[in-house]
Amino acid sequence: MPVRKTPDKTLGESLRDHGLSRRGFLKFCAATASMMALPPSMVPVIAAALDAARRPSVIWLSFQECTGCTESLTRSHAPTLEDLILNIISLDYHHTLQAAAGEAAEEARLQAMEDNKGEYLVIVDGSIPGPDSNPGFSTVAGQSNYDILMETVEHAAAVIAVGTCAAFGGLPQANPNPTGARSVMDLVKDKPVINVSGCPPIPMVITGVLTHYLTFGRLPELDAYHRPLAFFGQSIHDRCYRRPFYDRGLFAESFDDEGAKLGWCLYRLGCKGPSTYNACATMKWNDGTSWPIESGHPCLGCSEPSFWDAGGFYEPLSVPITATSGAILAAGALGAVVGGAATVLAKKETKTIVAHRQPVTVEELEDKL
Amino acid sequence: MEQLSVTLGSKAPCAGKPQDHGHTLPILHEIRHALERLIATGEETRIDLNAMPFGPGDLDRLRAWLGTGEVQASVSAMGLTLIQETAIPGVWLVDYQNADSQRLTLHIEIAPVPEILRPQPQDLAEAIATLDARMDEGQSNPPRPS
Amino acid sequence: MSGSMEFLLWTKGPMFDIALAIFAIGLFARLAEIFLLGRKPNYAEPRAGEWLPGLRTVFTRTIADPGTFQRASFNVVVGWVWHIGFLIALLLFVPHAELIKGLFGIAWPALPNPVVDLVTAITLIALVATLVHRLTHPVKQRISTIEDYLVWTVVFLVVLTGYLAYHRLVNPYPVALGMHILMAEILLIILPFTKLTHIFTTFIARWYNGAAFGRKGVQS
Amino acid sequence: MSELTLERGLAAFRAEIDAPTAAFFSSCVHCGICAQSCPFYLETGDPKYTPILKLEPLRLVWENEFTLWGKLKGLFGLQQKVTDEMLAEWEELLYDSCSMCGRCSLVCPVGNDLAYMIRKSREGMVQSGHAPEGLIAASVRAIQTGSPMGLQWKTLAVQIKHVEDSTGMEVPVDKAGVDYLVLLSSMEIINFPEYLEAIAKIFDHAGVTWTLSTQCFEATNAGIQIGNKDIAAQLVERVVAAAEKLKVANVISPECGHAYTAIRWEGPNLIGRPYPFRVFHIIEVLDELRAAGRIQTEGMESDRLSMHDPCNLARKSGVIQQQRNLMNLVADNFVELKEHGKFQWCCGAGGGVSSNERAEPLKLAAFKRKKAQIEEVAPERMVTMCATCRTQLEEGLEEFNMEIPVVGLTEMIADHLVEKEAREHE
Repeated sequence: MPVRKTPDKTLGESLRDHGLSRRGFLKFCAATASMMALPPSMVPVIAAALDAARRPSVIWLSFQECTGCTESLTRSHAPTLEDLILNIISLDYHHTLQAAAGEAAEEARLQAMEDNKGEYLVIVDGSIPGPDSNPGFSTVAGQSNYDILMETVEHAAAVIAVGTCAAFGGLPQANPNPTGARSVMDLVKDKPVINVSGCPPIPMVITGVLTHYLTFGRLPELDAYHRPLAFFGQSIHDRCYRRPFYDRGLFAESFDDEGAKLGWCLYRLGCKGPSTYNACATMKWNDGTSWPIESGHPCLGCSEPSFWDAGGFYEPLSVPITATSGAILAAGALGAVVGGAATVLAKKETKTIVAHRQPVTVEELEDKL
Repeated sequence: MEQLSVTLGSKAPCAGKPQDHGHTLPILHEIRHALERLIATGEETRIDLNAMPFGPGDLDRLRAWLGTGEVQASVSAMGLTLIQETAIPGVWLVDYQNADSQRLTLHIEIAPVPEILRPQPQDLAEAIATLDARMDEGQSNPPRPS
Repeated sequence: MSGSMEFLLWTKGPMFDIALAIFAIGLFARLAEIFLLGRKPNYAEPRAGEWLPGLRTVFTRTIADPGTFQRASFNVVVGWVWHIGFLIALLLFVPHAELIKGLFGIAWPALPNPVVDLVTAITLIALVATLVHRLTHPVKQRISTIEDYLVWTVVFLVVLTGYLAYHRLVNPYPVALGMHILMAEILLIILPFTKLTHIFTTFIARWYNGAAFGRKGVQS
Repeated sequence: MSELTLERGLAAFRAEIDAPTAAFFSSCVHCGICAQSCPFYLETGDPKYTPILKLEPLRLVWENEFTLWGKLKGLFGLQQKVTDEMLAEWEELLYDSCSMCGRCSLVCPVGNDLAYMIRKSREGMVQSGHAPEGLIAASVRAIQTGSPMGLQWKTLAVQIKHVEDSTGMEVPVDKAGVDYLVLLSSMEIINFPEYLEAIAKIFDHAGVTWTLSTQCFEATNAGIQIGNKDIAAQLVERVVAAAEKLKVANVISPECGHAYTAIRWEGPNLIGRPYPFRVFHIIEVLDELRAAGRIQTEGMESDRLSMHDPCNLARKSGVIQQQRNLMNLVADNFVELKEHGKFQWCCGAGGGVSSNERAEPLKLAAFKRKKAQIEEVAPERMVTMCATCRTQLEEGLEEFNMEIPVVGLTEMIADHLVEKEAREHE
C-alpha cells in the first residue's frame, strides 16, 4: 500500500473520474444515507456534502484483539460500497490488510502521521494494557501498545474505537483482567473518541461512521458512551420485531418449546435486548439476512460495557449476577446468631430484673393516696 | 421481475407460517399520508425499508398489501436498480443493488415517477451538448456503443 | 461507576449482595429477637387448642369485619388495593418471576405484561391515596412518624421506578432499571429495621392473637 | 420504706415484654384502624385515644432494649427514653380512656392484641406510681377488707337473711363438698341483691348443691384492673384457699365481667399453678343446667328485649351462645343489637374505668356508642349479665333520658322457673 498524501480532489471529482454517472451517484447517496441510518430525505444534503468531501488519511491500530472487527468490516454486505469507502479513504496503515511488513510498515505509519498532522483519523481495535501494566503483554515492533497508541493519537483529528474491546475493554478486561486492559477512552483524554462497540460491531456501522466523517467533515452526534446516536440511539428491545410479544407477555421458555417455534420474545432465555443499544434489529447481519434474535438466539448485549461480566448469557436480565440462595441462607444464619445472642443477653438481663422485682405492697399504694 | 421477490427474511424452510408482528400497518399508514401530500402539494416521499425493524415475512406481507402494478424498469448504473410500480398508482418499490446483485437498500417512493428514472438536472443541462458531441463524432453513422 | 451500564451492573452485582445480606441478617436477627423472648406458661384451662385458631386468624384477619369495613372503608379498600397490586407486580411480573427462579429455583406462572402494567398503575394511584389519607386523617396524622413517611417514599419509589423502567420513560434504560433495582435494594435494607418487618411478623402476630383468643374459645 | 419509682416502672415494663409483644410491635404499620374500634376515640374524636398510641411507653422500652436497631440507636444517643413526665401524660390514656374491651385486638389488620399489651403496660404504670387514685384506693380496700368497696361479711349476712326470709330457702354458707362455690361481687351485693335470691331459687329448682364462703365471697379483682400482679395474686389466692378448704370442684363467678376473666384466665398464671377446681361464669352453669333439662321454665317475656354482651364474657372469654340459649328459653321478642357477640361494643365502664372517678366524663362519652346501638333496635328493656355493665347502662340511659330498664339474665330466668309445687303435681 503506497504512502499517499491526502489527495486534493474532492470525493465527487474522484467518483466521476471513476466513471460514475449522476444516477449512479444518486444511488450511492441513497445507499450512504441508509448506511448512516439517516432518512432518505437527507439524500440531497448528503449528495451535496459528498460532492465536496475530501478523503482523509486513516491509520488503523490493532492491539489486544481477535481480528473479528476487521473480519466484520471486510465482510461488509455492501462490498461495492466498502470498496468505494476504502478507496476514497486513504487507509495508510493496517496490520492485517497492508502489504508492507516490518520496518516499512511502521515507516508508513510514521509517514502518514507526519504528512497529515492534525487531520488523520486513528481507528483502534482491541484493548490496551494500561500504562501500569507490563508493557510486554502486547507489543508491535517491540513497542508497547500503550506507547504506539499515545504516539499515534497525539496529532490525530479523532480516534474511532472499533469493537467492544477498544471501546470498553471487552473480553481482555473481563474479570480478573490479567493484562490490566483499558479502553481507548480510558487512555485518550484530549482527542475526540468515537466508540463503535459490538463484538464484532456491525460492519455497516463502521463504514457508516467513516462515511459520516467523510461526508460532513465532523464527528456524528454521540451518546453518553461516545457511541454515534444514529446507530446506538435505540435499544435492541425498542426496535425488535419480537417486541409485540414482550408487550403481550408471550415468551419462549426454552429453546425448543412452542413459544420458541412461534418466534416469541426471548427475555426469559436471557435476552439482553432491553439494556443493549445497537442497530442489529434494523441493519441486520450477513447481507441483511438475519440477526441473532431473528435466528432465535437472545441478544448477548455485546455492544455494552462489561458484557462479559454482566451475568450469564442465558440468565434473564432481572437475575442478579452473583447472589445465590446459599449465600442468603448463610447471611440469614448469621443474622439469627446475632439476633439470638442479642436477645439472650437482653433476656438474661430481664431475668435478673424479674428476679429482683420488688412486689408492690399495699403500703406503697397507700403512700400514693 | 424475479429479483424483486428477494425478501429481507431468511429463506430457510420454516415449520410454521411466519407470524404477523404488526409492523406493516404503520408503514401502510405512512404511505397513505405520503399520497395525500403528493396529491395536495406534489411533495414526494421516500421511505427506507432497511431502517424498519422487520421480522421474517414482514416484507412479503407489505408487498402483498401493495400489490404489483404495470410499470417495471431498471437503471444500470453502479449495478442494477430495479423499479416496480405497486398496484397503487404513485407508489413505487425501488431496489438498489450493487454490481453483485446484492441489495444496498430498498425504498418505497411516493412520486409520479421515481427520481432515479428521471434524467438528473445537470445531465439534462448537458443534453444538447452531449447530442451535438455524438453527432460530431459519428458524422453520418451513429457512434458505436461504448 | 462511570456510566449507566456500570451502574446497572453494580446494582445487579455487589449492591444486590450487600442488600440481600443486610436484609437476611436483619430479618433473621429480628425473628430471633421475637421468638427467643418466648411466652410464659399458661396454666388456665383452655377451651380449645391454639394452633388451629391461630392459623385461622393468620388468614381471616386479611379481611376486615363488616363493621370495621363500614367505618374505615377508604382505609381498608385502599390498603387492600395497593397491597394486592404490589404483590401481583412483585410476584407475577415475568422479570420478577425470573429473578426468584434464578435465586431460589422456584418458578410459577406469571401474568401478561399489560395486566401487570395496569395493576402497577392502580397501585401507584392507591399509594398516593394512602399518603393523602395519612396526611389528612386526624388519627393517622397523630400516630404517623418520620419512619412512616420514609417507608412510604421507598415503597412508592420502588413501584414508580419499576413503572418508568417498564415503559422505558427514563433513558438510557440501564439507568432506569438500575434505579428500580437500587430502590428495591434500599427497601430490602430498611425492611428489617422498620415497620416493613410486618411483611413477615404480621403472620406471627396474627397467630399469637388467634391462639390467645382461640384458647379462650373465640375465633379472632 | 420503699416507694414506687420510674426505675421500678421500667423494670416492670421490661419484665412484661414477651414474644407476642415483640411480634405485635414489629408488625404495627400505623394504619389507625384500631381507632375505629375504640369507643373512646370514636365518641370523643380525639386522636390521642388511638389504641396503639396508648402503648407508646411499652413500645419504647421494647424498641430501646429488645431490638438490635434500638440498641444501635442507643449507641448514637438517638433513643427516645420513657420518662416520668411521659408516664404521667400516659396515665389518662392507659386508664381513663381504656376499658380493656379488646375490640381493637379483634380488628387490627396485622393481628396485634392491643388489650393484652394494655394489661402489660399497666404493670409498669403501677410500679412507677402512675395509677389513678380511684383504682389505688379500690386495690387497698380489696386487700385490707376483702372487697374493693370496703364491704364486709356482715353486710352480706344481712342480705342472706333477707333472701332466706323472702324465699323460705336456706342459703348455704361454708358447706364443704358441695358442687359449687358461689362468688359474688360487691357491686351486686349493694346494687342488685336480687341476684343472690335468683341463684338460690335456680339452684334449689335444679337440685344443685352450692355454698358461699365466709372466708372469701368477693370475686372481683382490683389487682387486675389496676394492673398489678402482686395485688391480683393475693386476691386470687384467697379464692383458691376458700375453694380448697371447702373441697369444691367448681367455682362460679358472678354476673361480673372482669371477675370472670380474672379468675378464669389470669388467676392460675398469677399464682403460677393450675387450679384444683374448675371455674365457670354463672351463665355457663345455667346453660349447662338448661341443656341437661334441669331448668323448667314457664311463660315468656313478651316485650321487645335486647341484650348487651359484656366484653369480658363474650369477646374475651368465648361465652356467647350460652346467654342466647337462655334468652330464647324465656323471651319471645328478643332482638340482637347490630354488632354483638365477639364484635359487641363496650358499655364504657370496664377495665377499671368505673372505679376511676376522674374518668367519669370519658366513661359517659364512651357509652354513647352503646346508646346509639340500643337506639338502633329500640328495645323496651335491656338484658345483661355483668353488674358493672348493668350499672353503666342504667346510669347512661338515665343520663340521656331513655326509659329502658336493664335486667340481669339470671334474675330473669329465676322469674320464669316452674314452681316446685306445680312440678311435683305433674
